Amino acid sequence: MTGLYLGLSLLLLATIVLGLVRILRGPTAADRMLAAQLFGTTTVAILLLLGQATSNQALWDVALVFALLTAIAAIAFVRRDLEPEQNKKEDGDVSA
Amino acid sequence: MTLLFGHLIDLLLAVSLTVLAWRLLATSDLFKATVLFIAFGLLMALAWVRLDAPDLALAEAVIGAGITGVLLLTALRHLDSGARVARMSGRSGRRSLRVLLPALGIMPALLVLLCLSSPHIRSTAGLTASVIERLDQIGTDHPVTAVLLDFRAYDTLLETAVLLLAVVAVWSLHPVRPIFSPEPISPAQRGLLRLLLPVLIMTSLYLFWRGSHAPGGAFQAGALLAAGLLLLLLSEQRLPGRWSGMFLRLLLAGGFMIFLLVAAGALVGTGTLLDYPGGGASWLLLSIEAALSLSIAALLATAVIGGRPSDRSTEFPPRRKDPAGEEG
Amino acid sequence: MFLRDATTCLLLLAAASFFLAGLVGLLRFPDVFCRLHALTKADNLGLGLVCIALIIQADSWHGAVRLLLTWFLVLVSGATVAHLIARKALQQGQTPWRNR
Amino acid sequence: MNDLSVYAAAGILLFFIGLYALFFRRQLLSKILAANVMGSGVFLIFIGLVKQPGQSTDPVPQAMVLTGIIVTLCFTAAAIALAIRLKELNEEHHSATRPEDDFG
Repeated sequence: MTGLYLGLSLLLLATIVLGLVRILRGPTAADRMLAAQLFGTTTVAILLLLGQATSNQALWDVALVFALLTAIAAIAFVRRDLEPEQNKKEDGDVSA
Repeated sequence: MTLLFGHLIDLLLAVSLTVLAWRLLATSDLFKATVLFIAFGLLMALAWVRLDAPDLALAEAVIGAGITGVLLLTALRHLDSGARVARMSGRSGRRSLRVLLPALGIMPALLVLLCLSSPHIRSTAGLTASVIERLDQIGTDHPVTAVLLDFRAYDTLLETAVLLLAVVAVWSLHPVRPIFSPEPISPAQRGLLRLLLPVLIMTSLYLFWRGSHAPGGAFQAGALLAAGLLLLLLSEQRLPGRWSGMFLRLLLAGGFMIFLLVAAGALVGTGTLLDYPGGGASWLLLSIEAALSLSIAALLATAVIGGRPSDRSTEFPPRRKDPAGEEG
Repeated sequence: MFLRDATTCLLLLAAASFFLAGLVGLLRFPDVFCRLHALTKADNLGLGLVCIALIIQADSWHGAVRLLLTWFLVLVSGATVAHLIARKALQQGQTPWRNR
Repeated sequence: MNDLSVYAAAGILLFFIGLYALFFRRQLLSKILAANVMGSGVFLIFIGLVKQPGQSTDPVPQAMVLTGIIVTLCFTAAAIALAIRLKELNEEHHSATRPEDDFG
């Protein structure tokens, strides 16, 4: 069974690594943030599997903490204030 | 089979950490670099798990993947287009730095070879045995907590001082600005907050309690609380003006002050700084830990907000005025 | 005993296929709004299957409760974040993709 | 060769990648991220070399790295505050030297 747990966590890690392509390519900021969010879910699954494989209960705590905080970066992203950039563009237009 | 999968996980993690670091430092798109850095934090947490250090994995999960992301995303607004090093001394300085390039290539290659080839590099037994041997004299069962609060209490004391200094430095640079957009937040986000926050506080207490005998403890609990505070701030909740004065400052300095008091008390009582008396150690450690947790939560959250509370009558951090309201 | 292990195996294999589907969606779907489906559906279902597989193996009730709590938190966060990101993308003026 | 040495090796590479970026990148935020990456590299070397296969990790370096992770966050916050201040001062300087832009 341990082999299966480790094998599946290896597979999930590989999906994270391949998913990095989406962050690198974008094209929009929302795409990148979305990919990072997806990695959070996958990481939780890897932690649960590794915790079962090594029968180390502390890893499930780490998974729980990850589950609590997967949303925080995305929330910071959507609450981000984009005003100054727009102002700058308007200023540029005026001076041109 | 099991061993092979383990090796492959280690190899894949190590390679992807390196590639990720290279990509995130090579890009000039700062938003992309930030998101890559959040992913880097996730992989670091997994690396700590593989290295059998769940304490570090907990801290990295909260800080690397959570709080740093918020810090960088809010800072991007001010740094996005400019903020380069001035060009004046740049040219000649950079050219002379190019002399270092061969060294930057050869040194890591040599070190990596050394690290991978030599089995003797890790021949020492380490300090695990001596820590565990003395564990029953201290009021905790978890070796890492014992090291943090007893054997190397100097480090921890000075660490809290460094955190306090960092907040003082941030506060001395500029008054706080409104950090988030004025548009109304989605009701779904408010609902999520209402659901997450109680669980988050309970988890923080749980980690605090676990710290006495298993991975967890004051630092991780404090960092998790700080993340909860940031989650509140991201959802339009603010500290009222009357709390951002003396109360906030006491909270920030509290952990350091109590730790220092205990250290001084030990100096008077036993003649050695930070040498806790035998019987009361457990109780003392617990009170230090509680004060440290609250202080660390406040320190990390204020450091991320950036900027001192300006006026006693306003909220902290201040609200941005709605542009539509200004026009009308 | 054998039945328990076999069920866990099956559930984990199913979970793997969902995670792979999520990856394919993330890489191949044409725009943000489509890719959000990969986030909210495939991966959360995969995580759920992993949780159930591990609950079958769990020997204590509090371990099982922790697993369920973890899944629930990820599910709620995932759904909310998908909504928030889609909202932000619409506000920034992205138009959803249409197959012509 | 030890299976966990790969982490120490990755740590060395992270340190040097970070050092290179610290020297040659212009953007201040990139430099701050570079310092963070260098820190992570040092932590990885520290724990990767200490870990003995089959034994639990030595608590002393763990405690030191735990301290380090938290201090790194505060360092980052202070450095970002400095960078923002520097940018503000630059902008003030530019608008002071070229006043016609303000009226254009």
